Amino acid sequence: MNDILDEMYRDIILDHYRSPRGKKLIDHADISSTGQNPSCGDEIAMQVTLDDGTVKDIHVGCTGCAISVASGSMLAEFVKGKSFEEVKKVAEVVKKMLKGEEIPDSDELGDIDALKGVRQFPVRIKCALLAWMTLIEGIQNFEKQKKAGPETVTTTEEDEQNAATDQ
Amino acid sequence: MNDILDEMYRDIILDHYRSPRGKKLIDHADISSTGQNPSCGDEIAMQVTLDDGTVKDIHVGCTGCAISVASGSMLAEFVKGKSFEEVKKVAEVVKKMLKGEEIPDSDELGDIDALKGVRQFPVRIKCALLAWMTLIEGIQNFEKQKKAGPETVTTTEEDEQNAATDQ
Amino acid sequence: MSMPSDTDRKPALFGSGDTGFDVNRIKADFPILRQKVNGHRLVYLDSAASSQKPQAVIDALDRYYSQINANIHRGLHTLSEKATAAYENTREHSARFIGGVKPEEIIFTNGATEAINLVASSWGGQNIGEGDEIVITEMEHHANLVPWVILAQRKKAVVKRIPLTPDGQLDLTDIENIVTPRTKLVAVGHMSNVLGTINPVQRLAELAHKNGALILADGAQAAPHMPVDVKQLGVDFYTFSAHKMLGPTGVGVLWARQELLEAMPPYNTGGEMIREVSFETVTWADVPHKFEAGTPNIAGVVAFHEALSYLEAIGMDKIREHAIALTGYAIDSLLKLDRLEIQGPLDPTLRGGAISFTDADIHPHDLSTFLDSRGIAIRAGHHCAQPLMRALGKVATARASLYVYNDEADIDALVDAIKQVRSYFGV
Amino acid sequence: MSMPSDTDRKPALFGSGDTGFDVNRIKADFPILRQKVNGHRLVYLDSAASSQKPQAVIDALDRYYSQINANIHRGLHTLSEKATAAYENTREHSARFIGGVKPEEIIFTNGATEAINLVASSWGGQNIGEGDEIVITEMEHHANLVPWVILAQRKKAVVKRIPLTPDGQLDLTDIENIVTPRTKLVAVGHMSNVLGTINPVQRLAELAHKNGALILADGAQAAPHMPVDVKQLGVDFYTFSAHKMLGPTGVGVLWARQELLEAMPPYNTGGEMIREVSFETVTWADVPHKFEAGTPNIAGVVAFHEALSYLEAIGMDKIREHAIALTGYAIDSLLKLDRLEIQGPLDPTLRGGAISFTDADIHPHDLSTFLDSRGIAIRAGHHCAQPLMRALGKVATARASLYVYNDEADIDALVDAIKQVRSYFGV
Ligand SMILES: Cc1ncc(COP(=O)(O)O)c(C=O)c1O
Ligand SMILES: Cc1ncc(COP(=O)(O)O)c(C=O)c1O
Ligand code: FES
Ligand code: FES
Repeated sequence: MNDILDEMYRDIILDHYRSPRGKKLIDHADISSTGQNPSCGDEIAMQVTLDDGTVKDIHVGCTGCAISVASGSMLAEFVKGKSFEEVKKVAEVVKKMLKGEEIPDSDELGDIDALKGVRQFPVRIKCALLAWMTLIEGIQNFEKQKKAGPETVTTTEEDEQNAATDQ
Repeated sequence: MNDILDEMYRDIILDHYRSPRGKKLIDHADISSTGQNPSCGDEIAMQVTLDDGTVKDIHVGCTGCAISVASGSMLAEFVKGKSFEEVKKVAEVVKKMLKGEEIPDSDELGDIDALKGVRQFPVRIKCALLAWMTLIEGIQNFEKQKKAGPETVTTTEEDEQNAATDQ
Repeated sequence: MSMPSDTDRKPALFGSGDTGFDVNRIKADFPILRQKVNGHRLVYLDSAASSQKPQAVIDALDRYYSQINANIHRGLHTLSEKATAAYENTREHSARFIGGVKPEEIIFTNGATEAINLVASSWGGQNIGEGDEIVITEMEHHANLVPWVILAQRKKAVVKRIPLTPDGQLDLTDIENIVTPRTKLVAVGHMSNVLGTINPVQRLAELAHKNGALILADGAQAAPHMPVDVKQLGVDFYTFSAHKMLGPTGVGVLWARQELLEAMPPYNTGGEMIREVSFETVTWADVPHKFEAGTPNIAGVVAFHEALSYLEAIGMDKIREHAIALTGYAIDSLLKLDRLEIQGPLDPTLRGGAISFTDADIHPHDLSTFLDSRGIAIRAGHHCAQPLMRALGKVATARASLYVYNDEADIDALVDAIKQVRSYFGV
Repeated sequence: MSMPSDTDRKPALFGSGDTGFDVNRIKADFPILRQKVNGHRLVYLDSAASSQKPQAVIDALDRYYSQINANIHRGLHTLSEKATAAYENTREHSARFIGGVKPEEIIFTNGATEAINLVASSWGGQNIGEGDEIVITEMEHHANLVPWVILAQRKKAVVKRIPLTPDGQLDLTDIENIVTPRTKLVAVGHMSNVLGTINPVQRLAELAHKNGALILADGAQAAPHMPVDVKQLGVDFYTFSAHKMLGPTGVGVLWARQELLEAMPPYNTGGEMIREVSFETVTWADVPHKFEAGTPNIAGVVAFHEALSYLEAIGMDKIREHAIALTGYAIDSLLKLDRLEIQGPLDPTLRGGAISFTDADIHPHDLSTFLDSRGIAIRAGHHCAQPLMRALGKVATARASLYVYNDEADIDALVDAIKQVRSYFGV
């Protein structure tokens, strides 16, 4: 009877929601990024420390719904030790997955694959994307800045996220 | 089958339409007044000569539909020899008749009574009123002017007519 | 040229001589309520967003398109005259519905939002200048907020706000310093779509007028749920939407005093609203036509008449009584739940049936998704009232909103489901 | 969350494997055509004012209100999601219908009139300045005339017009002196509602762009009657109304290029079109939502999808062929009558099926009243084109306008009745 509901709120999702990874604050941040889901106003903030071009540690603080919290938690778990390229690639995969597009091979996604059920709930897709888009924006700003010169940039608007789901 | 149609285009109406009274131009005008039916753009122009407070002669030039032409013709026939008060009274009666209100006694109306059928055709009520409202406006302007001083006023808008039928 | 029949169908609640408020009979008039959603009986608690429609309204649309449809006003053929008569009939009906105003004072728009925009652009454009003050409240819907903020920006005017008491009513302590001779307009929601609060419009109208200002009341939530008499309220502008009161989507009403309407420039321009046009100049038609450019939502307006008839057949007084009783029951039931907080006044006589609440543990969006899986439709979010949310210190609330077809069983279903939600999420 | 079914009802003309244009089968899909008017079969020749609706569209409204109805976009419950999906589905369909543009470029308004007003106020407010020139034509409908005249007054800009040839086409002899580098916008009807003329929009678009101007085409009459590809036309704005193309009243479409829409300020403001609001500042949502403040005509938009499907099932090419054939037949038949004059081009390949004519002896309003008594619905008047009437030297014309459900029998009925009219009036 509640197949669709259980499809979205899978056990893996609820587990991440109840005990979100990446909760621990970190004292130094190479990247800081905040994002807001414009459709509900919920917010996420993250700090990332880097180690030779890969993510060393991450803190994710999310005040949103179960999906956004779970997605942020999965992100925290996943990205540690990954390069920017790997992070960007998986963010693209998450986006595609949520749009209902064919995705290449979901084995390496691990828990993240459980976000699939969200695509049945169009208004919640932004929830699942929030963390990913915020991190990508943080990375992109970091990269721009590295070219331009040092100074931390924080962002608040998720235009790409809008573009991805606002149709 | 065409009862309603024949109710509006009665023989009396069609007779006035085919041979409108008051067609003859007059060379001197105490009152000149023009009116336009805003719902169709048709126009009427009239000149009136007076004789001791009563209408002596009238010219009515109407470029409208059968109803407006017939109504103008009936007006031309009716008003000769009438005082301003009599003219205003019958104009009020015509207005009431076309709104479908009870009217006191229609005997003295003569041909004008035939305009009754128009009330079944709401959009044509303004046609039947056009001549009457234009004359009344002419008389009112004449009266105002007599109080104020001499100079001919012509009018082009039929606000009272609008107010009467624009609901 | 007869009008579309409209008296041959009475709401079922009067079916067998009973004059009481029998919700089951009313429910039977709303076909959508017969359906199952996610395997459950649909419990529709989102009427503040948009109400459901009785069969009489649905049939009126069908009848209009199957028997009458034509463009209005300038037609000289039977269908066009019938359509015009039916359209104008709703104008007269709307005028009666809000207390017996002149039909010419009723302007049809495509919604309450457009009605307020019309006033802001047309009246505001002409009457608001630099330094003038527009007073709104902290609980306004964006529809009665954004147009004024934008107008103020454009005119270098100032938007002032009446703050709230802790229980979500207007805090009028300092009102004499808010509404002052600098005030040009007070724009206030008659009933809040978030808090349910019924605002003291009459008192604010007196205060506005004492200061030489005008007052607009946004009746989008009040007109569906309580008797409204705009003259008694003493307002200058009143606006509402058909779709929230059993009528079709795409129909709104602006009422304003005739002198105001006559002095205001048109909003949209085009066909059916002019007297004369050249390439250089335009003269306008009389009100109400001056404000209804182009082909309006004829079918929607025509069918709205049936919605008004349906509401009147129940009786707006009875509708208000039902709202008070059911809102009281809902608030009592919800407050029995642990860790649940209701925004807005708790006394049902001070408010309508839009009940916002937050659960300490469950995000409103998760709650509403869960409830939906049980067939229960509520809304979650900022309810187009971001400044109010900020004042409440919430990002979002859940909102259950009631109407004539809701009963205690619907509330019980809501409360039961909320009881289950914590165990579902395991928090 | 499935969409409302829309493929299970094909227009009857395809009922039995026949792919020809069978008007009798089409007629059968339009319930209103079954009725008698004044004792006669209804001959509806007023589609340029508003078209009739096929059963599929009427059913779609019923289905929407009986099974789906809820407010859109912010809902988290099943009905709201279904309503949103159905609403957005029509956006996509509209985008396909005019040549495959981006769905985000489709803005729903309450009619073509509002669509043009939106452009005049939003784009025009931002881009038209003192001395700038707006070029329109002598044949424009007031909807594509008054907003520009008013904008020009407000901005001290100039409205210039393209004159007409004696047979009612645009006279482009002097066009290089009319569209010049001072031109900021060309606003032209794609097809005239009085003359039927199809204007050379593509050529004007090239000319406008060559001069650095933009071009808006008013497609209110063209979109219902011929294939339209806005990219091929090369226009910047395109507007039309659902009610003239088998759809419900209260729905209009503005298409514009995304860059333009993104740069334009909103028109109406309120709910559902903001990103963030405080009492001082507002940031807008992305297009198309920025332009759709408040609750739109959801049911109307949803049902419009069925109208588009119906037109496509016939085929817009076939509809155009039918129009050419039937317009040719009508013009030939009317010209056989004495003392009758047709306005506009006589070659049916140059025009649509709105046929204006005048009888030397009978006033158009008397004519239309008489025809109505025979069940024949035509329109008489200035057709919201007063400047054109002045150019034609007429106060009013009679207009018979054709659509997919009209056939030669309808034309024959018209011509027969006109033959009787003189003897009825005894002139
Ligand atoms: C208080 C209030 N005002 C205005 C509106 C706007 O109404 P609409 O969206 O029908 O234009 C709403 C609708 O939610 C409302 O609740
Ligand atoms: C050419 C033209 N443009 C614009 C319009 C305005 O359309 P609407 O009244 O649906 O807004 C019409 C309708 O008559 C028209 O014929
Ligand atoms: S509802 Fe806000 S992030 Fe999910
Ligand atoms: S139609 Fe113009 S006066 Fe009758």
